[in-house]
Amino acid sequence: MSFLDFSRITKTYPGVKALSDVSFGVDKGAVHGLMGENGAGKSTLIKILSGDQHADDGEIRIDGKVQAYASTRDAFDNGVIVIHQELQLVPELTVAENLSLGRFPASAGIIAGRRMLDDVGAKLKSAGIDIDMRRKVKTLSIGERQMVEIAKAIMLDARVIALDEPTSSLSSRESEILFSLIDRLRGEGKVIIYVSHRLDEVFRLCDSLTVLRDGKLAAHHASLKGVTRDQVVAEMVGREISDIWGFRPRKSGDIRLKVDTVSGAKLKTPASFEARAGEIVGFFGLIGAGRSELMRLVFGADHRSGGTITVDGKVVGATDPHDAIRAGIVLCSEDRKHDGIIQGRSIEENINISSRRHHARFGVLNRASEIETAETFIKKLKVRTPSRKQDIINLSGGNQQKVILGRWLSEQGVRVLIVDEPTRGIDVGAKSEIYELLYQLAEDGMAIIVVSSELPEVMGICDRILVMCGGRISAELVRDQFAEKAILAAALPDKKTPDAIAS
Amino acid sequence: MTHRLKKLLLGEQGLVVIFIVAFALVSALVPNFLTDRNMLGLLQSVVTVGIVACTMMFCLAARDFDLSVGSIVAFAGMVAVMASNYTGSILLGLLAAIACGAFVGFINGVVIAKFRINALITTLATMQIVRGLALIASDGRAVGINSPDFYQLALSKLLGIPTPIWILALLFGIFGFVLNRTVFGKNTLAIGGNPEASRLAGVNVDRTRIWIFALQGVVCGIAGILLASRITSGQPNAAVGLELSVISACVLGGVSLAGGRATMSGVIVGVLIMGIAENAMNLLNIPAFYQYIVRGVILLLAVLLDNLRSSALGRR
Amino acid sequence: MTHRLKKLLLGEQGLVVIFIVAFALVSALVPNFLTDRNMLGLLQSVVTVGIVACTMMFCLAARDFDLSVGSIVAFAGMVAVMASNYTGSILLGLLAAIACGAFVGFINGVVIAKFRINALITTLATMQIVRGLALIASDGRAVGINSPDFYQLALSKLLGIPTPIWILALLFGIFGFVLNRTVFGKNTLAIGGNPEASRLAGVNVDRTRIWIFALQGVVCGIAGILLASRITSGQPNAAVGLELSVISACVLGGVSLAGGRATMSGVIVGVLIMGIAENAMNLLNIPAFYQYIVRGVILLLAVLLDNLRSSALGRR
Amino acid sequence: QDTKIGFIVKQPEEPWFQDEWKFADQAAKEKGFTLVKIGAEDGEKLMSAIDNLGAQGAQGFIVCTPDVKLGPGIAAKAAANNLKLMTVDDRLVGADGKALEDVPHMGISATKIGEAVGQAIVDEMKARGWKADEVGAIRVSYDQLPTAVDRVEGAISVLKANGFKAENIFDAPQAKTDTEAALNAATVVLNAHADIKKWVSFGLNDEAVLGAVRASESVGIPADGMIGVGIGGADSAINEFKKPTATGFVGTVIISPKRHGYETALNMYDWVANNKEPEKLILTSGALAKRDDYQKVRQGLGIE
Ligand SMILES: Nc1ncnc2c1ncn2[C@@H]1O[C@H](COP(=O)(O)OP(=O)(O)OP(=O)(O)O)[C@@H](O)[C@H]1O
Ligand SMILES: Nc1ncnc2c1ncn2[C@@H]1O[C@H](COP(=O)(O)OP(=O)(O)OP(=O)(O)O)[C@@H](O)[C@H]1O
Ligand SMILES: [Mg+2]
Ligand SMILES: [Mg+2]
Repeated sequence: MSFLDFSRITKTYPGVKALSDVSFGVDKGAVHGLMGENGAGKSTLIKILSGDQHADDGEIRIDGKVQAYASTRDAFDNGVIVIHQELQLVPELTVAENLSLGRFPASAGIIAGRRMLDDVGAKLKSAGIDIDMRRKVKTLSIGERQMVEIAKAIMLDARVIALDEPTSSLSSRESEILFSLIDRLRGEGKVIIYVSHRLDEVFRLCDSLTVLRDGKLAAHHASLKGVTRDQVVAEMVGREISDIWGFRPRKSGDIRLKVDTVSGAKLKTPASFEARAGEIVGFFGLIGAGRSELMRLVFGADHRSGGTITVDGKVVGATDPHDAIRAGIVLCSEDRKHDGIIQGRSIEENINISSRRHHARFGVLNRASEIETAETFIKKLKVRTPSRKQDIINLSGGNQQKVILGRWLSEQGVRVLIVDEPTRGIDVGAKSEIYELLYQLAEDGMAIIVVSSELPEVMGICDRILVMCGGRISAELVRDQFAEKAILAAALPDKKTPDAIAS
Repeated sequence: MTHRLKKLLLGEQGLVVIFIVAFALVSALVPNFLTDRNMLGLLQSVVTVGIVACTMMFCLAARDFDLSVGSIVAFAGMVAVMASNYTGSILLGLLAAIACGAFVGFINGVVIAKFRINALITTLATMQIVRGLALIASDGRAVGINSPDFYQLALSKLLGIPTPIWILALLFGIFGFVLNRTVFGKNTLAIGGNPEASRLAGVNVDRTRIWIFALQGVVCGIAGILLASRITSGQPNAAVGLELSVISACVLGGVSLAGGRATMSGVIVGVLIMGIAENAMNLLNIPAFYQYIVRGVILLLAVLLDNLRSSALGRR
Repeated sequence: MTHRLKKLLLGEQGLVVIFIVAFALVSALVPNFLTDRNMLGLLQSVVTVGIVACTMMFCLAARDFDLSVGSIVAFAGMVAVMASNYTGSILLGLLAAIACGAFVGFINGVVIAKFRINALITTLATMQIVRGLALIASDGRAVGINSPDFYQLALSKLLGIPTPIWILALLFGIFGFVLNRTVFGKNTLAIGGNPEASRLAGVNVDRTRIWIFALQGVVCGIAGILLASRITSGQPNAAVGLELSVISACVLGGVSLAGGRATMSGVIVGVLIMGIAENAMNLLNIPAFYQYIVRGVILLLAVLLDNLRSSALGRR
Repeated sequence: QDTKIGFIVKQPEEPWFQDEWKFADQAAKEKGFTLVKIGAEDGEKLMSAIDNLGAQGAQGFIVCTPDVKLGPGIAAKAAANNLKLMTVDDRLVGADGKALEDVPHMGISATKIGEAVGQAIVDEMKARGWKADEVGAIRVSYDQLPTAVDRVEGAISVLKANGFKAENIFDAPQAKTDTEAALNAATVVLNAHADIKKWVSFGLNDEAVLGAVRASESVGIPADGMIGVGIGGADSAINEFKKPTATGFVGTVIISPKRHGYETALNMYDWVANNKEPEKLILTSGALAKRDDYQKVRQGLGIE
């Protein structure tokens, strides 16, 4: 018997069998990978481990003892810490308060503020996380928030730590911090469950691996020796994927989008770039490089304090996203929880929200075409759901991301498609299909901008890469100049050797 | 059999089913309840609340709040009467009332959407200002209607059913359609679900919110006209506290104050539950002070039942 | 110089600075405003709203809502008087009143937190039920106080300042401390800011919410006692509509209805702005109907100013 | 020093109090003193209002209190602020429930008005030849307000004395004091007793009775099947008399805001300025006004 044992775990949601009869074990001092397609049941398993959800059947044992948690609190008290896929932070509280929430150092109910800061400061320092702990979380970027979330793992002395896609919005530099943290925890004899869609990471970090498919155990590798990536992909997706990027050269046409010395409150240095019809332009940079800020300015999501934007030679006076959309610019934002999904509404509505104006007559919906659009994209993007009427909040993280992508892919008259971290949390199988869709759109003459923190991704699918650093565009490379070192060098603010960071 | 029943109860329309059962119970237990006359009286008594609830549903669904409805209803009623008296034309009076309602609603909307002032405070302010205007315009007194034709708005009947009830039914129909089958309705729900995401999805959030408040104003204007016709005068003190009744009817009908969730059938049920409670209490001759308690308990029971239903749904 | 001024205005305490400027203006322009007597009168007039606002702040900060405060204040006042009269001991009367307040608040909390019933509906229901109880207990009439000592609660002075004002100041201090420096306060803000995250972080959300409502009940009990002492009787109709004044004072003071944001200084300013507006209007002898309009405009101006301030802050 | 007198009323929006204020203003103009008008809907506002008057340097005030039990509190507050005190409409009582005899008062007893209403209804029934046991009575009630209870109970006592049976008197509790609420409540009563064809109604004020009359119209009871008698005689009642055809709203007991407003203000002025203490108790009376004589009645009361 292993230190941590899942046995016969089964969980059903209305219309969905999320997990059925899943059993496996993990040893002390091991990092155990958990992989599977979107909606395979990974997060559900983690939530059951954390006491947030309750299994319909089966049990979890730690050190031979059956664990039965009434709440997440019980789980902590039993030494189980979970970093959830969706960020769980309180925006109005500071970093230190967020990290102490639920266990403030206090006497007689009065918080010992000094002690809290000392504790948190020490922990952050030892983990190598460099964030001002007095800042309110609402002022942090997504990436920084993710680091705060990760810091929760070390705040308590845990026996079992589960991380659900912790790197999905981290760039390689921050990921490295996480990896060394995990190595340290492994050395301390903790059990670590690591959920990710990034094969590289899993092979670099994990000692053993479990693959879930459709809620069932598809494979269990007690050791990764001799296991190949293709094998794991096949176990996950049920088929071989030869080349995930599937890049094919295209001819690019005239200049579609021209961004000229655009600046805003959060992007002081004016930025200029252009994108041609049929071209896929990548934006790479580290967290806080300002890529998302720049794209939000182009889309009119934030107030632009200077500069002009032209689409096909016509100046776009976009001050609001709906103007930009009418001018043919769309942006699929990086923060899917805050800026993407519309909670409480169905998948169908989430897909159609923008494109429905093309089908409606005098403001009255065209139901038939809405249903068709929804069904088409659910199928195309392989959204795992019992029905298009399902509330989007009930979908797995990756499936939510697919629905949001579907929203923008279904929009008509798009000339410039900007996708910010488009494949965040999306499984390998679906990734290659999304890339294929992007190629098709580009071939149809769209200009596509891909913002990504995953270097292989930008290198794999883009015709040209712009690197940002410290709020300015620091380098531009065309496809035959692509080289990891050069790109990373341009992305790094200080002139450290890029080898130390390359993955 | 039990399976189908369960499905029905736990489905979308479960609230309606519960309501029908409760209605049957009241009919059986309360003497004189299920008579034609009482039914018409009951429906007439919910006309004001029902009409205003149509648009309050939109307002709440978009995560907004409107406290000014009672004042607008009173003000519009005053305007209808005074303008009719002044111009000698009832039609002009009605138009003036609706225009005034729309104007106040529009101002609410602009202040809330454009200046980003909290909806509670804004509408609390317009609630006071508009009530003040109504009082000033009439010097605090009821204004009589010159032309008896004005009464006919409320008294006239079609197929034996008074006009106000038809209007209420019509508005229920229209706004039910608008909510579910139009871009406006869907945008409203989306804004309530996640305002920022809706904005980034190209919804013109400000314009939609302004429209919602303006529509609310129009609908309050209609309610004010019918009320004035019904009480045959414009009264500056009418409809005090209406906002709370309307909001509770909506929430009772499953509209979420956190936005993004609303159904017309739910709101209709909410409005009717409140009306039936009042009606049955009076039929049963429950003393005034005890009515407070009964009213409170019914409110609680109604939501509790619905909660039990939907948590059973979750656990199914 | 201008830089420091800007920093002050745009800082955390900007609302307070605006308030001080407004206060100076009113003092200069309104005759008899800045006299000792009037200041004391002004402070006494905000005692009820101010006391209840202390806990309403917590309630709103935790994304909840409490409409039952007015009824609880009236009920607690009745209980204080009736129990004092019955037992002959003022102390027992006071304890009974606070216990009743706490009990009602506790019930509110349990229903809302455990049965997951919407706070608006729950407190609307208890608002009615408790008001009904107060009316039934007294047969709708005010109950006089037997022992004149009871009046002393409100009439007695310390250093020339009436006791109720001291109590108000004390509660402001206590709850300001509780909000910022205790686990309870931080948990409240966390629950309002992100309930899901708080739950997952192991905060006992249900228990915290129940505590908030129970505390609200206790505080309403205190307010009810002081009110009864001030008006020298227990009145079942007292404090009608208090909830709206309290909630507006809080919102005016920057408490977010969406939860997660509250400061004690803001709430104090909100309470005082409302009190000063009423006071100055009466001093200026503004006619009753125009008072409505002025009240509305002041509300709007106050939030508008604060919004301008914070949007300037955003663009800084 | 200028003379400054306060006039505090419990429901500033009500036409009745507006009129009192209007006539008090008239006195202020004639005598050249300042009148400060403040509305105070509940005990707390009232106490603040008195403080406020003290702060402004007023010498005395007249009050129509939201609750008569506030008596000792008001008296104490007035003394603390060194203000002379008079009451109007409602007389203050002490903790023991007895009237505070020391405070000068002008008013009319709620029960007396109610009895006048009852008498008017009985007279009209006689004129129409109705028999007591074929008639239903709608008691539009608002029991939260003690004055309202006293008024309707006054009317009921007269009805009963004239052969009305208790079981023919039906309660229509209004949730609020506006016409719509009365209308909804009365509709229920009418529909529950569809067999009764002749109705009388009475309530707290004109608005309440108007609601009952409107209800009778909406269920198809003709004007000669309804006798409604209101209290107050403000515009909502007068509008009814101005209608081209007679309605079931037969009459209203007008109480004179002129005496209550003008005279009290004058008396207070004399007290403050000339140290002439007013009479301790002045009771006024109501006058029944009907469709054909309301103008005359109003003139008689000095309000036209
Ligand atoms: N609350 C819920 N209600 C209904 N269905 C749910 C709910 N939560 C999860 N599901 C469903 O359960 C299945 C498993 O979801 P889960 O979140 O565990 O997937 P996952 O493996 O983490 O996927 P991803 O890689 O996209 O994060 C999905 O089909 C999802 O739609
Ligand atoms: N609301 C905010 N208030 C203050 N600073 C912010 C805010 N949001 C972001 N920033 C800061 O602005 C900088 C740019 O962030 P941005 O999100 O644009 O970076 P990015 O290049 O998109 O990187 P990533 O998305 O990977 O974090 C960061 O340093 C971030 O801390
Ligand atoms: Mg997941
Ligand atoms: Mg980014």
